[in-house]
Amino acid sequence: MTFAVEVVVALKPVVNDPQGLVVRDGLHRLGFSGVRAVRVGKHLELEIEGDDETSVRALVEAMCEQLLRNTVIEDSRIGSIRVLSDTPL
Amino acid sequence: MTFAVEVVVALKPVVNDPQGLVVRDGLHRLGFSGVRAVRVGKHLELEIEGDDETSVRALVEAMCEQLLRNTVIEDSRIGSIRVLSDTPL
Amino acid sequence: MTSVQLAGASDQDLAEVALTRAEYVHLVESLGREPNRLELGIVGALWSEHCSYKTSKPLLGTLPTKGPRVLQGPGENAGAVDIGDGLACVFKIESHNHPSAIEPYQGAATGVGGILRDIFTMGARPLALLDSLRFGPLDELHQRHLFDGVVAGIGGYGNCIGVPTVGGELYFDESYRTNCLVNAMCVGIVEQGRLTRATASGPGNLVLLVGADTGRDGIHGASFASVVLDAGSAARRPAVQVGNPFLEKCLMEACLELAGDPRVIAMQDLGAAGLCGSTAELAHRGGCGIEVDVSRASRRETGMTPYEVMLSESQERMLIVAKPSDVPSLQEVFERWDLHSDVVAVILAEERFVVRDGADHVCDLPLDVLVDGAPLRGAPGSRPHRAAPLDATNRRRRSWTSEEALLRLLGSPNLGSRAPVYRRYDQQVGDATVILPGGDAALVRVEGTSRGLGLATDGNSRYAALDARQGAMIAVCEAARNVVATGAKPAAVTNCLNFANPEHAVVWWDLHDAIEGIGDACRALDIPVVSGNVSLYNDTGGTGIDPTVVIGMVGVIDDVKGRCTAGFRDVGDSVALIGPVDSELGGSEYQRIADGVNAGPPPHLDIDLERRVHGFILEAIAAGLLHSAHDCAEGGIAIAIAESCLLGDIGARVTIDELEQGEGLINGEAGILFGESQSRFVISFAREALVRLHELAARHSVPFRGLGSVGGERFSVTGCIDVSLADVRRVHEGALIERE
Amino acid sequence: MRFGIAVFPGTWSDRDCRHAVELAGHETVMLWHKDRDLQDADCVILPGGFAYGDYLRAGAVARFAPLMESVTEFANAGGLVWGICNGFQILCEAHLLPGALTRNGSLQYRCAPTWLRVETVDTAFTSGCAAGDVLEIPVSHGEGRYVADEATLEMLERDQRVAFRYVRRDGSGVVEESPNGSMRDIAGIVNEARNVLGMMPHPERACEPLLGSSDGMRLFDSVAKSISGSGAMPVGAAW
Ligand SMILES: Nc1ncnc2c1ncn2[C@@H]1O[C@H](COP(=O)(O)OP(=O)(O)O)[C@@H](O)[C@H]1O
Ligand SMILES: [Mg+2]
Repeated sequence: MTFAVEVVVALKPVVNDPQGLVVRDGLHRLGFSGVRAVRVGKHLELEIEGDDETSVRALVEAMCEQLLRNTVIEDSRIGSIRVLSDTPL
Repeated sequence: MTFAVEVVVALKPVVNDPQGLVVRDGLHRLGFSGVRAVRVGKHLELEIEGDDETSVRALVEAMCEQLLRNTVIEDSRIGSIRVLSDTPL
Repeated sequence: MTSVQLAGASDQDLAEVALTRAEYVHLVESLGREPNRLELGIVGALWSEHCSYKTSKPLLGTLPTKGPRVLQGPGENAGAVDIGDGLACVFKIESHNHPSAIEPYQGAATGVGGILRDIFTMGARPLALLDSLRFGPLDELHQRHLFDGVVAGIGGYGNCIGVPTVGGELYFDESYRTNCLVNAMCVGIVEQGRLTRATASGPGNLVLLVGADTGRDGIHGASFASVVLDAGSAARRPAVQVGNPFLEKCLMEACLELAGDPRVIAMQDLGAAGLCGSTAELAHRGGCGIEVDVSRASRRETGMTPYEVMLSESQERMLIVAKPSDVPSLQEVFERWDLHSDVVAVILAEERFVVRDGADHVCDLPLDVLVDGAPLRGAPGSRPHRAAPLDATNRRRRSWTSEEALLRLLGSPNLGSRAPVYRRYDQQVGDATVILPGGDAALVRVEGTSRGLGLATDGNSRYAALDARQGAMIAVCEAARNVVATGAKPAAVTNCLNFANPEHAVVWWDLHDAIEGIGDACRALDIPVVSGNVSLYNDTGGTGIDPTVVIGMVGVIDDVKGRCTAGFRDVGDSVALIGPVDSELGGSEYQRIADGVNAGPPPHLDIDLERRVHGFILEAIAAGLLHSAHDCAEGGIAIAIAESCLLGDIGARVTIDELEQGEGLINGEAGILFGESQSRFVISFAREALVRLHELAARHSVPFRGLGSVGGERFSVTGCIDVSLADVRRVHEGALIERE
Repeated sequence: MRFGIAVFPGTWSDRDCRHAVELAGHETVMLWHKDRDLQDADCVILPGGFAYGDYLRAGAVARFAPLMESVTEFANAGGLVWGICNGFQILCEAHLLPGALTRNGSLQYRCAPTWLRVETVDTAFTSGCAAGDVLEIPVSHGEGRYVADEATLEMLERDQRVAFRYVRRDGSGVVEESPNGSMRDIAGIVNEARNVLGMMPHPERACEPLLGSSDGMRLFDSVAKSISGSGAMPVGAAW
């Protein structure tokens, strides 16, 4: 089966996020004064072959540790996992 | 009240995504051969003052159109909206 | 003092702040009391090797730092020399090895950010950056990861802030497998009248903290860089700093606007040990004291302790000392650049270092104890006996033809084209880069004058591994040679000393010898040392790096139009070798790839001949006699000629028969073609110039030997090499490219 | 003749552009992003750099600077606006030019000489060139891959709004040697009224033989000629 898996990779809370600061200030300049803080991270959408959700989740967790996140400054979490098709693409 | 709002910004499907290809090939090299495709987008986490979810959602939608996405090549969608605190930070 | 006193610090306490028991005892004696926790942490940071130079200071004192051009020697954020037209050239090199080993991109990026601040803190507009990088073997996945990350990080910061990276150097060697080296050099220009110092004065004057908010970045960074990386390094990872080149660009423009402004009494960047290190240095240089109120510093995070605020190494921050009456108008300048600033400290009359958290006094230390009080460290043991250098002859593992050897060398990571690196760097912003990377030194013109600066970094550690003193001397000479090849006369140097754990006698004595070597070479060539940096404890898991002396050289050419480049130019030009002929292979790249060893004495160096050769080349270029000049470095004559062909995109036909007539050429053809004898240049010139060049060579008494001529699309050495330039180029350009 | 040069926080080609314009013998005035006054500039240059760090997207935040309001009015009134590198990115973000500039195909920053074939001389910026001329002008960017939908690309081609294309030194197609993977090797385009040019390469870096090329000067000269020719003051006069 083919699964669509969402992964969010974000800077650890203690880590400085220059992008977030600029976006926040940009939004303030546009008049969105209620914006307190912005953090900018990555959103990955993966299409993977697998047998079931559990095994796919395990696979993606391994991918996060090995490649998708920079373990030094980033955390990652798996979002939705959806079945795309029952037959390989 | 303060809300935490997730926004996902991703390249439109028609726009090709070299970063996604590199990540996919990287995963293949690591032996994750079941990976069919990868798309890399942005994940923003905003902290916003607002009265209720509806008004906050409307605000963030406006932010997406004006700044957070490039309407020519990117789509955006609002993810979870959580209440952080009932009093301003 | 409301803060807790320590009833004697535990070993655990001391380990946390990287102080030895002996240092702690010395501290208590000098204070006449126990420090409290905050004081202990502050002392730990400022007494770290990184900030206190407790090991290297006694040795650095022997370096020649004076000269007619010197406006500012070691002791300030950077050195400065007079380059004429009332201008000063401000420059320094600095290491960011440990952070880059933990996170290559951010480590390298913040290294660039740090050295840039050292330059514009002095009021100088950064004109150019150079780097000096060392990694383990490139065919290993992790090394490739470090290499890519570091190169991306240097470009990421320099490109964004708009300062060109015009040169540098790069080596791969087993010795760096667990300790990569990332050194960055910055060169700036300022009108001498606007040269700004980091020397506080005037009790009652206020200190502005400008730029980034303070967060929990790099807490312990200073002591971190002063201890050996170990398994626990991973645990200290939250210390990793993320740079913000955009913020630094704004900070730089604002500071440059204020350079030489009478309202600015002193400017000091925040580097090692953050607010703590910078405020202490600032006051100590001025012979006054300082009182910091941590509650006034804007935070990026909530709940930070005074300790965290004082030691935070958040990037892109600057201190400005000014009269209270001038503060508001200065803050306006920063606001124009959307920069936030807080008054965080006041200058005191007595030399005390006081920290308050609002009304609460949390630290009160004598400044001299804090800044100068660290017990200096001498030799950890007597000079270890070094086995006489291995004889490098007759250990040939491979028997390649000279042609095979040429192509293998050109295609090796240490000799291959650097284009895959420097094309990721903006080399041109500023409209000043007259000679781009790829040849010898870069040449950058000085706006508003006809002058140019020749810039190079060099430091072959294979030689230093065999003989630290000789290696250091050669590093100075090679850097000078690269600058001379452009027609610029060496003016001054900066240096970065990268060594392993100096608590081992071998390492300490190598450091000692290397500094001697730098001093001797600089005295002989009459080039003062005006700045530098020391990085010790590059010693993960007991495997230390080879002694790595990186020399940053700045030379001056009065008219850039008279410059010379390294590529052959015209068909029919003659090619000649300036300098000695030998066949020594000790420490050579040929030996590395052919024999798989680093053995024998390093190349012989006749420093007086070196000096004469520089004289000859500079005069020949000034007289317009040369069409190209390229120094012979790694890979020897053969590689030098091949490079001149590639750079000029034209072939050459040479013969070495004349060279082979020499005495005792033990390594024969290979030694002559690929040996790395010093003090040599390959030059090309129009036939008509031959006579005058002969006279000139005789006058400077430097050896001059005809080699052949320029032309065609092949590189050939009679009887041993005949390859098409296209093949040479393909191999050379592929050397750093990842093979799938 | 007066060139206005925009300065955003993070702009770094401003000084190079001033240098080039002054070399060409014209007046320059720096235009601060917080101001609205274009100070009677005959041509406004949006120079290269990383305005606001180019965080989020190159040019995304700069587009909202007060100065850009005046620049937009000026452009709509027919004033000459020249976006170079970051300036091109800003013009696309501001919808003064179609399409977008995305991360280089190589995912790497690229600073290198490139060769541009002049595709149209029917603009104030290229009128001094001949169609097919090949100019040597360096690039220096990480996000220069021009993308647009088919319809837009077709329109650009049909209306001859592609100003420059990356080619080999000899004028032939670059194919895999493209510095950034732009669609149809597009290096620069103009708006429908042909008074707004966006280009990724840096002509201001190619105005002196000493720096390797002076082909960029031909563009500055073209602008100067067409302005003095049309005595374009009226447009500026509106301000
Ligand atoms: N190897 C060296 N040779 C000469 N001067 C040095 C050397 N190492 C450090 N210095 C000088 O000591 C001072 C402190 O160095 P450093 O701590 O690296 O400066 P910073 O605090 O700006 O990072 C500087 O003036 C520097 O030039
Ligand atoms: Mg400093």
